[in-house]
Amino acid sequence: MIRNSILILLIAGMAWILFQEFSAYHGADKLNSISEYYAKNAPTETGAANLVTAIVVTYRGFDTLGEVTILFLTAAIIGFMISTGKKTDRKPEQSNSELLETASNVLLPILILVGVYIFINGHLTPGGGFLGGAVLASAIILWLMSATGPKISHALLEVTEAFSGFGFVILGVLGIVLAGGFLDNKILHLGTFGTLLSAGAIPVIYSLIGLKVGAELSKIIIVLNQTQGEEK
Amino acid sequence: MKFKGIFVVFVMLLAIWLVLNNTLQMAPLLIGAGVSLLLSVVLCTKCSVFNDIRLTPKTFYYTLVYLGVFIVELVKSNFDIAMRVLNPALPINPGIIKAETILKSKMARLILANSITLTPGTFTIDIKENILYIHCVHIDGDNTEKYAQSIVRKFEKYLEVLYG
Amino acid sequence: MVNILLSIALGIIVISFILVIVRFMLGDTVVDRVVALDVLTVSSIGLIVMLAHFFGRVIYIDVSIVYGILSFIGVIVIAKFLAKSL
Amino acid sequence: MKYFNIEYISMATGLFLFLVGLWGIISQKNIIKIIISFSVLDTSIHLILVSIGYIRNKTAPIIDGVVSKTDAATKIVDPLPQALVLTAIVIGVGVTALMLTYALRMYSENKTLEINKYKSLKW
Amino acid sequence: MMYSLIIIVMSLIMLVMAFMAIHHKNLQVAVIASGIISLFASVIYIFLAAPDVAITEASIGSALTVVIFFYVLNKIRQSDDTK
Amino acid sequence: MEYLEIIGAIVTLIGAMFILFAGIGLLRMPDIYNRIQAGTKASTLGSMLTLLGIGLIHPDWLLKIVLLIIFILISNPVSSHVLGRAAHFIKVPLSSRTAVDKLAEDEDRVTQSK
Repeated sequence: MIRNSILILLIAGMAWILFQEFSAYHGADKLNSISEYYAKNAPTETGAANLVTAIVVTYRGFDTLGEVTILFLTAAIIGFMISTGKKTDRKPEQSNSELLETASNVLLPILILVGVYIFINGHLTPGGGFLGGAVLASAIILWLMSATGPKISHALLEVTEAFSGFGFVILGVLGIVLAGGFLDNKILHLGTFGTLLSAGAIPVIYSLIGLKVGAELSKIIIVLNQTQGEEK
Repeated sequence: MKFKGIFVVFVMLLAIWLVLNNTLQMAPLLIGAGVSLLLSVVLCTKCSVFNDIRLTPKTFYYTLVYLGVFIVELVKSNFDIAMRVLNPALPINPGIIKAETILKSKMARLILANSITLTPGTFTIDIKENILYIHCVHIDGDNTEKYAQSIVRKFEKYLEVLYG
Repeated sequence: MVNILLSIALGIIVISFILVIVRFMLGDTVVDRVVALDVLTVSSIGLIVMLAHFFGRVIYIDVSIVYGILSFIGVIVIAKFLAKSL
Repeated sequence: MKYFNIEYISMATGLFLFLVGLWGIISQKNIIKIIISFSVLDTSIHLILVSIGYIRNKTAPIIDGVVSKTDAATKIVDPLPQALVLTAIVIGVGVTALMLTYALRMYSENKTLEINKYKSLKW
Repeated sequence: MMYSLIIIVMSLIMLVMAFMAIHHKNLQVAVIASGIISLFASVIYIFLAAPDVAITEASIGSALTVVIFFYVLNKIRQSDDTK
Repeated sequence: MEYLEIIGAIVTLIGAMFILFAGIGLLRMPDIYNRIQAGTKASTLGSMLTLLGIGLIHPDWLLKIVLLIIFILISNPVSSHVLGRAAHFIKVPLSSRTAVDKLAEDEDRVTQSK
């Protein structure tokens, strides 16, 4: 009883603080100075039509690097913590439906293609590397669900992950050497604005991010799928 | 014939890529061709789903006819089910019935089952070899076998020509 | 004229959201709730495309393409979980 | 009626969801429930951040036929919070997966999901 | 005006779903409810002119998180069965 | 052009009506299988009509919208099939008004003959 009333007091205090913040908030009617800088200069400096992509990949590239590192550590820790259990081969109680297998044969290439489209066109349309990686991971889930096609090899996933992470850092350092700074996208020529090859290195960087995020999310899911119930 | 399957998948993926990009410039076309070639070779060397389609001029004609029949069925049965839902008495007589299909190809069975599922009032609940189990909202008449066959026959005769 | 009709359509979709949510809250079994989730996702595809018209931006169509993919994956995983064959 | 605009409504929703998520984290005993509350909290914070970046009657920060390169500064909403939230969502799923793995580990050690019965942390 | 009404309805639904996610006894229902919260949040992001965030939240918050939750619930159930 | 836009708006309105029918059907139907029937099917047709209507209003968006419709046509029936199959497998009860259940009869026969 005492515990509950303390909790309610705590929540009420938090609510009071939040209410103060909310009543003091005034909606802005124009961009603040830093965003205005981005809006005015990002299209010409980076060549990306999607300003969010321009910010994520070039202006705040270090954030993205750290974020990818966090994902990598998460996937590694999950693999480490779960793989201690012994593997048992448990038969699923219901066999797979024939329709699901046929449909996943049809849909799997389309899903992967949509993922690739999303991360290559990250500078023109919404989406980008993170979303493309998530769609690739969904394709892997469908693959696991329907058990069609060739087996997913762990080595391939590891190689993809290592290669894309390494390539990301190399591109960043190339940015320092050849252009203005870390992850500068002007190491490649900026094409005509609004086409696929318009943003210098951004499509390449975003493809690498997409592959890396996809490989890591799929690794988490494969680890959670394969080692069935731990037995001691 | 593996090459036919790969070719069909390649053309399908390239078409989807072009529609998504909504442009015919050189660079997206080349990248799309590369990606779809890679995907079709890697994913479709083993799958046999796309091998059964017959690529003759007759196919296109029958595809159009099939689409027409399907859309008419879709709209008709949708209004039927809407009337049943809105009726205060809820006049339904549900049940799971059994129907046999003569289609052999997996792709054709997928299309058949999807068509049955998409027309409201009937939906494929399970498929075992060539027997379809169909759940109906309203079973017309007493003879369930005949009713089941009539549902399947509607679509089957066109798909038989397309896939054999 | 067009915009008035489309606004009515938008309102109708939101009303159907409420009905589906009532089914979600009443739902006898978990499967009912999964059906409710599926219906919500599919109808929000329609909602998003209408918003694309109202804001006049073609880019929102891409958002709905991703919606179409993901409702499928989620429902299949939950169904296999319920059938104890995940 | 100032508070009837969509940025205020979505911000208030975010704040309410924040309170509900916080209540769930400190009052629930089941560890999976705590993780669910955490993901609700996560969503609420994303909602608040995006609604701070919204500017009335302006459109998405993507340049195409509607918004041209030169008048971008007067027509778009603030892209910066969106970029931050984009990375935060992906980190969120990683953190949720990590917490779930810990929960699984705790479950296989103690055979229960109730946090009251996890004796090894008591002192 | 109309947008505000729609967002109010969706906000109320989100709050109800949040209470359900926290207080419902069945864990599977709670997970699905949190997925619905993410779904409506992503529709609200579209109103707030943030398609990038909406698309990412829809795919990750509403699909991938739910999938990961169900994988974990599955493993918990399996080790329950073997006990 | 004007006529095309109005036709598109009316098609969209019909689609929204179907989504509403899906909601009503989901509430009123007596058991899970009938709810799948009323819910997923009507909402699929509803969102397809909505998409088509918007495509008629903006003809330059039509290609992407047709792609989206084809995608929905392939994926949505499969997901409702898998869901219904799982529901029948875990023996969610059918409503008392059900006339016949051939699938359960056949499965019983298989288990008895083993």
